[in-house]
Amino acid sequence: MAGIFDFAPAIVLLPFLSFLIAVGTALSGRDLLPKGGAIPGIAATGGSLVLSVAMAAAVAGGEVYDETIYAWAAGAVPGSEGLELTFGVLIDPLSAMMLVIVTLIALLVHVFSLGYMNDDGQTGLPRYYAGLGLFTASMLGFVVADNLLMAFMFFELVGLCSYLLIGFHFREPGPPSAAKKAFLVTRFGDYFFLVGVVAVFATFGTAQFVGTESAPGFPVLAEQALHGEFTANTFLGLGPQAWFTVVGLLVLGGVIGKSAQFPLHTWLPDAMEGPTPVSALIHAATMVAAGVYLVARMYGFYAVSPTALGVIALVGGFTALFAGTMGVVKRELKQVLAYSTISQYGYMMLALGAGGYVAATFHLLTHAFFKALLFLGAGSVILAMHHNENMWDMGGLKDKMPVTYYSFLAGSLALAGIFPFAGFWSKDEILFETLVHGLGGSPLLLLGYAFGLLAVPVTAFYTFRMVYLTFHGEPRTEQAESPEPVRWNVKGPLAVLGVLATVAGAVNLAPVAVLTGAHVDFLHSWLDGGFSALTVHHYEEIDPYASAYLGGEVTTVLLGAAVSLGLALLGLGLAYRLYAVPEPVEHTDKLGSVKGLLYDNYYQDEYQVYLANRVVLPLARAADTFDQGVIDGAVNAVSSVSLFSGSRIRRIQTGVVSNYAALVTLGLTALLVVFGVLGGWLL
Amino acid sequence: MVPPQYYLVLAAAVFCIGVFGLLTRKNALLFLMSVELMLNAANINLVAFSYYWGNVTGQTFGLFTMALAAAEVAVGIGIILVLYRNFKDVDVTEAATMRW
Amino acid sequence: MIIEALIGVTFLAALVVMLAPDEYAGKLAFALSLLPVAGSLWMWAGFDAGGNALMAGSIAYQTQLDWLTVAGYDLQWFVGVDGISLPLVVLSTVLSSLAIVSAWTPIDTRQSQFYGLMLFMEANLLGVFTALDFFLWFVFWEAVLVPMYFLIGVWGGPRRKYAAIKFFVYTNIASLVMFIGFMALVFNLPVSSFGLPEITQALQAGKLSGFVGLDPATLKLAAFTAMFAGFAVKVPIVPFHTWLPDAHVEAPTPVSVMLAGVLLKMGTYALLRFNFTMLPDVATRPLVATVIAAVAVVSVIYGAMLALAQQDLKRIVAYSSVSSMGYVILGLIAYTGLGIGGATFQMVAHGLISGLMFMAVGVIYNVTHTRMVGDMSGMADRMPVTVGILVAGAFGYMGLPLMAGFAAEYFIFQGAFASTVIPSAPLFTAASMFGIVIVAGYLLFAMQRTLFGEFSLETDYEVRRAHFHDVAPLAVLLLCTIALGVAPNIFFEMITDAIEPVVAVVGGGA
Amino acid sequence: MEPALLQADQLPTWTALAPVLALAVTGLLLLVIDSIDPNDTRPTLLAGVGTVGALAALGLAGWFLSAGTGQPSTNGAITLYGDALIVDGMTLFFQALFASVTALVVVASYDYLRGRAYQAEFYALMLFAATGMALMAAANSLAVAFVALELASLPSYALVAFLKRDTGSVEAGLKYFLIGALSSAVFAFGISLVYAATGSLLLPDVYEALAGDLTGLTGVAGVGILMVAGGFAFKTASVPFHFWAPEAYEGAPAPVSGFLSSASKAAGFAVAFRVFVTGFPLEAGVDWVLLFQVLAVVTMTLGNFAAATQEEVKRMLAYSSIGHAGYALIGLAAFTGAAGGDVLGASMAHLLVYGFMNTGAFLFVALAEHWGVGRTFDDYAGLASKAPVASVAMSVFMFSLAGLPPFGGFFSKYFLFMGAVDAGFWWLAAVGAVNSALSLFYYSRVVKALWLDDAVSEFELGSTPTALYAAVVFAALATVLLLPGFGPVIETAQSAAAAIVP
Repeated sequence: MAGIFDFAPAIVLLPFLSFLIAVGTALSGRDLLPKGGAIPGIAATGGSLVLSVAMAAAVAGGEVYDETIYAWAAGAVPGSEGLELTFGVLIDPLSAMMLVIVTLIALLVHVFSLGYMNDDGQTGLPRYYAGLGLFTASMLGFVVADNLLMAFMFFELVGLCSYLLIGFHFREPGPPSAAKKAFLVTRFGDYFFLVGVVAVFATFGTAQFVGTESAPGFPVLAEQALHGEFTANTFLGLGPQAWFTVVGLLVLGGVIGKSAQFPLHTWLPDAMEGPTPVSALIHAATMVAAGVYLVARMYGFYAVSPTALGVIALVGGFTALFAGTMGVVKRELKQVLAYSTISQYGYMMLALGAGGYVAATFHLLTHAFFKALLFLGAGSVILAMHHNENMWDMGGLKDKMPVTYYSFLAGSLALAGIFPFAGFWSKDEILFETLVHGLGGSPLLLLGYAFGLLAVPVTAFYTFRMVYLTFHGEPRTEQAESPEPVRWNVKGPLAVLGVLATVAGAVNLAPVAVLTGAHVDFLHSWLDGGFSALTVHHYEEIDPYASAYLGGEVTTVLLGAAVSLGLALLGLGLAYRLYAVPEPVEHTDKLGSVKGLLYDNYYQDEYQVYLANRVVLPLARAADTFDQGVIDGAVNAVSSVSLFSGSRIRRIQTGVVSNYAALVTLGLTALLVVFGVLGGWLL
Repeated sequence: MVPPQYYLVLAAAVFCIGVFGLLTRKNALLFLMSVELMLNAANINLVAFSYYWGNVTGQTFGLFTMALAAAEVAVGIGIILVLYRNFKDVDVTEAATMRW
Repeated sequence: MIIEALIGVTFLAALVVMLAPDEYAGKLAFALSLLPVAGSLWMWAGFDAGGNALMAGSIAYQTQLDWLTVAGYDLQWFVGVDGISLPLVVLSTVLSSLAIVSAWTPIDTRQSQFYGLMLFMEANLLGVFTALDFFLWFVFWEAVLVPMYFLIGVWGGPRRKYAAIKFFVYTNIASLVMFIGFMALVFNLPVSSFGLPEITQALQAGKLSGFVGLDPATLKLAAFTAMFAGFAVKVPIVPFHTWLPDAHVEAPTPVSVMLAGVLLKMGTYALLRFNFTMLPDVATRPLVATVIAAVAVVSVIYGAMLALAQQDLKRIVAYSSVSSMGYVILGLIAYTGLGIGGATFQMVAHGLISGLMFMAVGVIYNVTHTRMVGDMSGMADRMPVTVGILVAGAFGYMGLPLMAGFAAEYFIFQGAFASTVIPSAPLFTAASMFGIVIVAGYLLFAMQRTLFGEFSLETDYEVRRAHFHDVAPLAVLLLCTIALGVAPNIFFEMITDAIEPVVAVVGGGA
Repeated sequence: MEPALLQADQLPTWTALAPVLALAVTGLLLLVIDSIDPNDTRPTLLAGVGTVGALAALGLAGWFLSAGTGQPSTNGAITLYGDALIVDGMTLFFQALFASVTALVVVASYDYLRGRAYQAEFYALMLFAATGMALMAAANSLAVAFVALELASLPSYALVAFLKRDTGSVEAGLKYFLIGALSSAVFAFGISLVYAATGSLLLPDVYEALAGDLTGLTGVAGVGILMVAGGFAFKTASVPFHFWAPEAYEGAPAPVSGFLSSASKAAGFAVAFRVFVTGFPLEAGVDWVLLFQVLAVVTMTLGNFAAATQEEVKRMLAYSSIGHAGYALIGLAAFTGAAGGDVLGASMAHLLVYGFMNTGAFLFVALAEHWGVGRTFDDYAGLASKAPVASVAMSVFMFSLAGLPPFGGFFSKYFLFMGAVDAGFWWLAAVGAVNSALSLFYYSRVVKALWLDDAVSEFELGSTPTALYAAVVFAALATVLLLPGFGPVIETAQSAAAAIVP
């Protein structure tokens, strides 16, 4: 298995190297590198992209790769079985695809940063590029991880990088706070994840995703355990099925945190405080994607647990709708995008929970392109607007920045799920899978389907509300009147992504395949390759779902597509009615009491802040009072009592010698009496 | 012959008188005398039981005790003298500058 | 003889520095402190012993000389290291050296005495970690208190005298309790010396006889309790922890570094050596194990909650040390290779990271003269490098992967989760793991308020950049932390090698 | 040739008393020197002679100890004068202790007495008291014990009241004397009762008689034993006969306080150990182990608690001295017959270390008095910056008294506690532990004052008293070196103690 795969670690190490270079530059305090360290980053991500593509090519050739490359703390306990705590690289269709996405987006973000950061005269650039480099490296490490522990470690590193980058503008009050919140909320999720990792090791003795024939990975072991072919250590008196569900849900905690699913989604809108290219990276390819990717990565484990799948589906579906409604009323460009991200990842979760492994992966792919595109486009607008993000201050930018406009429009159409843009295909497949599996005897999924379906018009509405407010109509401020021109390094990435957002749907034209019988569902076949335990058909075998159709399969396909497209157009049309006018006004008042609810994000932040400030902090203060008062008080009381009794005892020494004589006599008499009685010669 | 218990009782009585004097007198000299009484109580025992046991150990030791008592008085008088010089009194309760 | 040379040279260095003029004392002390560093590294390089020193494993660099005989027992000069003690020896020498450098800026009076006492303390610490005879060990153990008392009492903050005396008396009474417990064991064993290996092996051979009406099992329980209580103060375990924040807050930076970095480890080291190695049958009783695990969890969570309530940066780190030490206790009671191994690893890891945190806070204090969270903000603007390292250290403290703290905590969690000794081990483990969320909470809040935002400072000091010699030790510690996190096997392999017999006695798993 | 030199068949047996004689002769010699020309004080000569005499006694005792005189390695204990005196390991051990303390105090007094009258008398009294103590250690009969005790006490009274124009000194002397007289009367009466019950004053005979049938005299013997214990309690400053101690130590000249609290106390223990172990069997009327347990607990607790809240350093040391008497009493309180030699030896070793550290501490107080520094803790504030060497020494004494390493007091205290646990009296050790922690508190107050506190007012210390300094430093050195060199001490003490256990 030599060859191209031997270079796999380099994919991770190249961006890491660029991180080291940038850190060195930052430490030197001088301007050692041109472009503030961007060049090494671009070179590194470019290199990684090339390697990733080569990997993908090799995978396309039917090769896969799973090797342990570093024993972190392996075989440390002689005399017992020991746990292999290792780092390894797993290259299979899923990870190869993800590698390409991440490296591509990272490269584009690096290039875009030249325009967004360098040309804008920002300071602290080496720090910025160091963060980007480490962010990319961490995410790539996570993608290629071949076991859950390694995945967790890089997952956490991703969290660190998000902290560093969101808080990049540390001199302002907002970013550090947002960075803290992002890390803290995702850390809360990661807590469950870490318990899950520990539990997986304790249960199976391994955390490999794939493993070998003789020592398979834990998803396979879980499957075997349920068939009685393997004895897993279960805990707390639970049977294998229940225990696996518990473990699966624990790991899911990390996913919910990182992928910003309800109820741990609150950090993501705040994270918009970071520089816009960073938002693009976070939303499209790295941090948020990590959660969903993790579920896909260990899908075999979830597939054996209907309960876990159900939870995933409902959380996803609910989040999709829930986040979408909040996006409807936002005034800032990036805020709308933030809620759209949460919503879109909700779709992916819904798909995963509903047995739509391919659909979820597909949406992950298309979303990466169009969301990166939208953020970079938003970045371009923000740059042009001198960092004013309020859409109500924009308008009419269409003619002044056409490249941005058209690429942004392509992204928006994809996001809204309008045929034939990429988002249409992937979203449609998700809804289709959910529907047929729901009809096939899992009524709970129908609820998820309903959520997903309702979210479609909402998505289309807020997307085009954003487009119309930003680009159409008349300029509403002076800044919008004469926007700052942007250069090639902004337009280039936009163009690339614009194309991708338009055509990426072609990689998996599942409806077309159903309708025509042609094998145009390329992604499906792609994901059906590689390790046998990680293939689509294997997942379909073990997941608890069956399919049923309304009428026939073709009817269902057409009906589903028609309904979702119709709803999307409905939302688009409403947006057009309300906002595609020369002087649009806010229509939020029509929402009545719901308005406040939406503005305040359903009070999600409030209750979490309430928990932190009104419950946890007072509890901590109470603990402190208790500690100082009771525990330390007891310690000090011991000493005070001792000293007090000391000061009493010394009063015996009256200074009068007659008293001494009396006390001596008394003492002696007392001794005589006591010991006389004890000795039996007195009384 | 007088049974030895009687001597014990006598000695104890003398000893207790000495102790009583010690506890009730403030005058240093009377204090000293009380102590002498107590020592003599010991001497009574020693001499009596020397006779009872038929050896001279007790009597000899009695002599030692008397000699030491004398020496003690000598030192004691000396200290009482400087006491008088410093406190203008031989009241032992006067010398109570140090306490607690 | 290398250990004798190590301890002797350090004592000698202490004396020399004590007599040196104040101006040169710091530099001289640092130069001399490199000798034990070199020595300990040399020991490490040549180390090839396996097994546990107390349990018939081979002992590296051993010397055993009769010193005196008391009550028919031989008291020996008996030193040596195994996989448990060697990492701590290395930690002590390295951290001492760095702490001395970190003292150059803040210590501006009676320097020669200060550095002399630091070296004196180091020598005794080395003794604690190498002694294999009870009394020899106890001499060093208690002798550490004396320099510490002065270091806090003379060079400390406003309430230094109170803190010093509290530390002094509290830990001393704990030692006495422990002493009585241990002696009750020794006197009922057919041993002829205070050599810890001999005592351990006799205990495990079941040779303990009854004592003052107690049968051997009860006696063991009583001795275990006394020793545990004694060491618990040193560690410190809730509720015996209240001396620690006071001591930390008042102590000058380098002393805090030593206190958190090495002195606390004496307690956990002793717990491992005495309670958990000598009396595993007591520790593994379900009730005892439950109580200890519960105490560990309480230490973790309660300590973290207390840290959350603090405004003084040093106090935050101090309470978080209580929290971190709780993990060590959990790892120890797990009685698995990863649990106890992780606990030992955590001793080293926490030594490095807490040292780093205290030093970094100290560097900031040097220029701001305040440590209160509300008194400053935006320090990152003025001291970018220091703050950068502080942030890195803080993430290390939060258990960021690829730093030593994560490795240690992960080993502990993994070891404790599947422990057969702790009843309902997963619940205890999961509960203690919640500490990683709270630690992130208080560190992130504190950092946000002090390091970031617009620069402002309540005190009237001109903020200048830190000296190179202020920052260099931080960088060294950070690099060590990362190295141990990326490659924990640097120490972990030899630790687990020495742990294995302990675990084997109980029959625990990995 | 050396080991065999002092065997009983090669030297006349009376030479075994050489340490006692050396002290006695020196005392007389001092009087002779003084009588040659009473008006010329000649401090150097007097102190020199005293020191030489004490050192000679020390040397002889040490030599005998190492040569094995009176010890099992030769022919066992040497008894003299109708068995009234005995010379064995324990005798020599304590004599070495007394001689060392005497030497220290004599050297220190050279500066302390500068310019005062009656120097010759001072030194002579001190040496006579030392002679009495040395004799106490050699007592094998209750008569000798009583006489020797008085020989030690009478000069002590005079020494305490030596500063006859100082009310404190006089008051101290008076209290010491009065309680001493009372105690000696109790002691004498107790001896007479023991004699009444047993018909002998020789300890072995008493032992035998008490172990046999007492035919109705059990009560007499019991009261006698308790009263004898009272006599020793006075000498060792144990509760309830301790009342004299705080005032006597506080009021006496500091070197005398040191002398009394170390040597005199040790002498009380020397004779108490021998009398109780070899004279009174455990089952004779009084359970004296229990008695000493009660005394030990009460004494250490009272001493330490009262010391904790003192304002004056010297008085704190006085109370702490009571506390240490409580520790040393563990030697008897944890005595369990055959194996009791270990704890007894630990107690002896503790007294030896205590001799150095406690004397040293009082000599530091003497130094402070010499400089005219006040008496309270506050007055000592910041002294370290002016007299660092002496302050280091004082810190050594304090930590050693508190039982911290690396000082001699560490081993001696812990071996005592260990002995208590060994004997099964773990609670005794526990009480000791509580007290020990408390003692750390008040001892460290001195250290705190010296090093941590800033001087309240500026003042000059004046001259450096060389001899006093030398004595303090020497005591500190001995205290430090007694940790690594504790082996010979504890081994000698324990084998000596084991030898007297019947």
